[in-house]
Amino acid sequence: MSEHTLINEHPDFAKAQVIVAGVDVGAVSSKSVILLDGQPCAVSQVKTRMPEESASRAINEALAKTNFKLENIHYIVGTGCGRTQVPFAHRTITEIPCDAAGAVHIWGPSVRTVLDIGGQSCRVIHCTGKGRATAFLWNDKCAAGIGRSMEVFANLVKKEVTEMGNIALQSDKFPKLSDFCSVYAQSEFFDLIRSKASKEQAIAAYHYAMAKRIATLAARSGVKQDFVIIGGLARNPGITDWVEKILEVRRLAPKPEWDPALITALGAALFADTFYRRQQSDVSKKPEESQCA
Amino acid sequence: MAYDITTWKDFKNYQSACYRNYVNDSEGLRCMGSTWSPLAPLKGLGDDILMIGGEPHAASTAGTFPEEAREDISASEVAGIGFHSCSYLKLFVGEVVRDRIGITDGTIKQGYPKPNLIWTTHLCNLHAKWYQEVSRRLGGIPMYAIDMIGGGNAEKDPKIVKYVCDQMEQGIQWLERITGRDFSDELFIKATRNEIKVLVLWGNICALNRHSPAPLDERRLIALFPPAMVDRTTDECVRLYEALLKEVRYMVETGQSVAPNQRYRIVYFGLAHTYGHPEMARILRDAGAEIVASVYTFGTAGNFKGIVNGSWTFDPIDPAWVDELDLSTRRKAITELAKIVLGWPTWQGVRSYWALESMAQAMIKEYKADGLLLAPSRSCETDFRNGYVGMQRIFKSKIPTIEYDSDQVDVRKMDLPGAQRKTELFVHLMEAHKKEVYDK
Amino acid sequence: MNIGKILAGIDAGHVATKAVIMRGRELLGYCTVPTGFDVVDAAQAALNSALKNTGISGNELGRIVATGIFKEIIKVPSLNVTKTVPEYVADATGAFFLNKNSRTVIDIGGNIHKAVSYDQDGTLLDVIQNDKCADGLGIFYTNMANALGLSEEEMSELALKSTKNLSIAIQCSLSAESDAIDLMCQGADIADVAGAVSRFIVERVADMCTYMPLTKDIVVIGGLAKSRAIVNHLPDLTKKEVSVLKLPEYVGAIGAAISDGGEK
Amino acid sequence: MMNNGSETIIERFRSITENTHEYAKSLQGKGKMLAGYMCTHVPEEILYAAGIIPVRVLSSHVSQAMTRSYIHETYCSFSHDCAYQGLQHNYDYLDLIVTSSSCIHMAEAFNVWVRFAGFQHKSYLMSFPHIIHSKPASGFMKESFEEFRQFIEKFSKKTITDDDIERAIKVYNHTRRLLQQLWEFLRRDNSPITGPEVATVTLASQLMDKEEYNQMLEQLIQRLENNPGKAPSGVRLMVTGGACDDLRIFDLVENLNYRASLIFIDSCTAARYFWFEVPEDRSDKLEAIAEGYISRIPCPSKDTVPGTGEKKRFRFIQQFIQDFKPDGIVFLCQRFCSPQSMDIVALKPILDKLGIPWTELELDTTVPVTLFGTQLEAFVETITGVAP
Repeated sequence: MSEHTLINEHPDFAKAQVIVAGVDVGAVSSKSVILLDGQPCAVSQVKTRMPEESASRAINEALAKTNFKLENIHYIVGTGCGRTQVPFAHRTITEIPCDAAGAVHIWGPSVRTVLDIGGQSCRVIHCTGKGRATAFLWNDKCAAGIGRSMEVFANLVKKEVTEMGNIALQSDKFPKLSDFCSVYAQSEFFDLIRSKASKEQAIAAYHYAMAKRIATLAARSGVKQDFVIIGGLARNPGITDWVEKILEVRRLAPKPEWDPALITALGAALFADTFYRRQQSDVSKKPEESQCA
Repeated sequence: MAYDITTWKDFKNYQSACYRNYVNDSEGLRCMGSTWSPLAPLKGLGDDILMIGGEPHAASTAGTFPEEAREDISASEVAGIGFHSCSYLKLFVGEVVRDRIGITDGTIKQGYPKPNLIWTTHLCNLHAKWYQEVSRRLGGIPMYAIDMIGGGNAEKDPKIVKYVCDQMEQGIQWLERITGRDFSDELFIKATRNEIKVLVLWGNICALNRHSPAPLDERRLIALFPPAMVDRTTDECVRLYEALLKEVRYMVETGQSVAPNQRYRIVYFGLAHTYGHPEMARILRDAGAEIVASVYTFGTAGNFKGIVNGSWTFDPIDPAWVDELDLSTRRKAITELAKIVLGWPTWQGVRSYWALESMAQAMIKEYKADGLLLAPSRSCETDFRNGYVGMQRIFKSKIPTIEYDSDQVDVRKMDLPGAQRKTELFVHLMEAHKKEVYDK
Repeated sequence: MNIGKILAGIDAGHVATKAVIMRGRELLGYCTVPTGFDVVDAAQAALNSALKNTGISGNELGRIVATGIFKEIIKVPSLNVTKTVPEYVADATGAFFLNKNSRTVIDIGGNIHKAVSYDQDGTLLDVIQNDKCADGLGIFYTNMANALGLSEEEMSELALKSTKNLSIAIQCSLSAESDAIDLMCQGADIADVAGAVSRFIVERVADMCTYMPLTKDIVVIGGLAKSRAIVNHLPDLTKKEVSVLKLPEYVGAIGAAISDGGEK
Repeated sequence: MMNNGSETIIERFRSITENTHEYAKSLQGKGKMLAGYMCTHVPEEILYAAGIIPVRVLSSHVSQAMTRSYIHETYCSFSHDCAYQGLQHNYDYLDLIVTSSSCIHMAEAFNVWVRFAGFQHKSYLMSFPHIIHSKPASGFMKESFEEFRQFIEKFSKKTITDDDIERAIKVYNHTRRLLQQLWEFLRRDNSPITGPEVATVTLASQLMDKEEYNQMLEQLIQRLENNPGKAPSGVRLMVTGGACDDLRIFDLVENLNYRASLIFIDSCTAARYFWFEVPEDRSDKLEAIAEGYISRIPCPSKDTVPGTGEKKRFRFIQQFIQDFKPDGIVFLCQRFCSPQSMDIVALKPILDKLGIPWTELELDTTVPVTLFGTQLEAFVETITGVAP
């Protein structure tokens, strides 16, 4: 991943006014983003095991790329399904506002719809140009775990996820698998092998099915432009291309310097930044301001 | 040597003509609603009634345009219909959402022809809600749904018959109000007699499958019952089925069948899941196994004696009985119509497992079945899903029985790999069972 | 049967391809390889490595019998598979061969699970197979082990240490997975999550079994039979003693191998 | 903490909802006959008139696969769970099990009890119209109630006089009025009782002997009236959807990271159960009961006005929105409950017009605390509009 390209090589945290971090403990991977006065200075991404331990691993890995320590960070916001298990977080915000904030920060105020395809959940967020989430749609139970199911599938066909994604693009004529549920799709995939379909076809078929399921959710909540795709699966061209084709909507081009899986963590960091500054000004004004949104 | 039904083209044409008229006819009263409704009342409004049903239309669309069907279903999911809702409904609503309609003659028309009214029924949790949704999407089409309460021995329960009659009576007044037309009892009574006649005739045709070899197989039954579903109120429809009955009788006399190779006779409980069934049928046919009785094709457009002193029978009703029926007044006609419609086997099973079991027992016995094939339809709210799981439990020890997941028209919910595995196993079990029987 | 004859059985399953080499009743060699996409290669590889340990060369092989979901695909000249048998027949034959007292075999595989009952001669009586929602239990098990960062063995051992009965949704492996993740995010103990995962699988299998009378002795085979957690839970729900056959994942292949040559 | 015993009464109610079997058996100990019912369309008054205590069969929230080979996969978890309890013989103490032909899912749970759990000879299935807003329907209901009455008379070996029924009607109406009073508290911005507590008390009403219940509820309401009330409600959430007897979910709403309150629940385990009255002092008691049950908030599976196809339930919901002023609506829909999801489709545009945001939670046996918590918090965040 190109996650180092964005990092300012010599972060001078001593001079920094505001050091904040966002930690996104997802079902499959945990990510963290550290901001120095609003500038990204270190990011990390680790596999999620047990949430609490993964959160620590994530932040430590990011800190390892800096010359400062956890206690130097002024404010940390935890997000993701494991957010309540982040012991060092000052506050938690759910994925939804973080997705919106992060996406708008990176792609600019024209973003109206964010599609986040993670390991466990898949969600569509509508937002304002200021990065405020106005509405969202969470995947229904049958569409859960698409991200992870892609990994499982990759193991079954003994391929790398991204490599697989590229193979998926090599065929546009293929039998349709059940785009209703990944368990069904998986069983029907085995049936493709049995009917001696080509590897390219079978892989394309599976990707199409998953993309179709995701696209149905997105379309259900209505896709307003500009449209962006984030989350781990945004790295899989086999998925993103089909989602765009099915929705008949082009997404804004991905930013090479930003791994789409980190956007939620970035959003959390942006929240941390705001909360810390607000806290400072509140302290200077009246103390004991409640932290209620 | 497999026999070819000579009249089958006429059936196809009749069905297509009905849909074509609904889609293309410029004047005339467009009526939408479940064909599981008493249709004759609509005919009381005049001889320019154009009808489009729910299930048969959805089913035949799925049969004619598999890809369209997929798109329709996904369109209604995008439109917000629940992922687990009835797939007939989804396909039907999907066409409305996409504002296009495909019919059995292979044509697809842009611009969904708006109905003037919806005349339908309610029985499962969803049936009327399906049309509520269509009505809403088309800007509020007036709709009247008749509660077909159902339940085991409905047509012989005076309380239920009265209830349905009263609803029909009110419904007729509603029809007059909503269309501003006068209701002609003469037309209504004529249509009623036809409707009852067709249902009885189909029952007689099905009953001939008790013979060995069974003259018809499930595939032909599915191909031959649409006219009775689409519009069974016309003289032409009666003629069709009288001719068919004659032909099938001849087949029996000469010992012919559309599928002569019948080593195993199968009783089938499940909908005509348009996608999966042909695949299964192929496996079965290769093994010389044929579905000779099916509650869906028999019971959706056919009437039988039903519950006679406590247990079910698929004995046919003598067609002559229909001609002697006293339909001299509106109420009398309504009553006979209510009884016949309530008497449909497919409805008796809804909400009354014992009737469903009794039916299965009767079919297995009367049609000398070697195996029981259960295919619960994943998204169906009626007995086509719920009864069967328990039935496998009950019949497994008595007769080779398998159950596989299917769906009315939603390819994605059909368990094709599993169904194939299980069908192969089914044949294996039936063979083993036969051996056992011979040993004893 | 001909004692000298060297038989081979290949069980080309959804997830793993198993091969065995036998002389008469004696198991000479066996090997498993992941099936992946190239089913034939997998079968070939499994067979070769199975042979390797035996010192027997391919052309000494009598006949090769295939079973498993891909049995038809591996009927290629290069492999000269001479016969195929249905999975449930192979299971019954193998289980009965390895344990003459057994009357029911429960096979928990990678993608599907089934139960087969047979009489004192090993003649097939009844078979029940899982429904679509219960597909992929084996795959799910492996998947969850990875998710928890454990080997399947470790997860099984942890599951046995579980003290709390946490419940996860039972509909399918998908909903089970989301619930397991949810438990982790609530800070549940990893052992209890592992316990919930294996209990889920046992629930599904045991439920399927209620369709037919489980006649004793009951043996468990298939990849998941290697999980002690699962095998230990099974009697709680089936209310019947079960035992695991040695090398449970090979029973199908063994059944195939010996189902050749006259007797069923 | 200032409570004048209201907390203790609520605790008592809660413990009854948590120990339904113990409570029911204690009633039996007092020589009462018990009839379980699986659908709220069963006219409890008729049972009560015969001196039989109707207790609602509720789920046990046990995640199990056992019922998958009795009821189809794609049936709601509530019906699976109720069927499971039959198969586990948790309810063997019931003298009778009754249901009305309504929701097919629950009917199937009933069938499992009758076919496989040994209730063949102590069960009654009452046919109940599936379209309730029509004249013929009320006539049919009356006849069907009459048959039920005769069955109960045979069953309980005592004749049920009109006076018996009138008495039962009055007791039940009293319960309904009290419950409405209780729910009225939730209209306030600083209600002395929380939504989850109200849900608990309401659920208890479906399990208890109404006379005992009424006394307890009267006490509670008295005490609440003198209560100063709790903190401001914050974000006010209204729940609409299917049967949900899992109080953990309602507690979840009030244990978010943010101040949010549950201020209304339209479901057959909550408002839909009691939000109506049976006309009193009518000459024809059964007709009165029919009229009462027709005037309820309809169950989505029965809600079609003949002639227009209108959904009456939507009128109620809009009324409740006016009265209780929610900031957001949570669709709490049983997974696989098609009628509910069909209603949601039609309800969303109405809410959008009213400018009320909504979100959906998919109910299953287990409560995914994190997932629901996340969705609810995210919902509150979108309502309050947090942004960096």
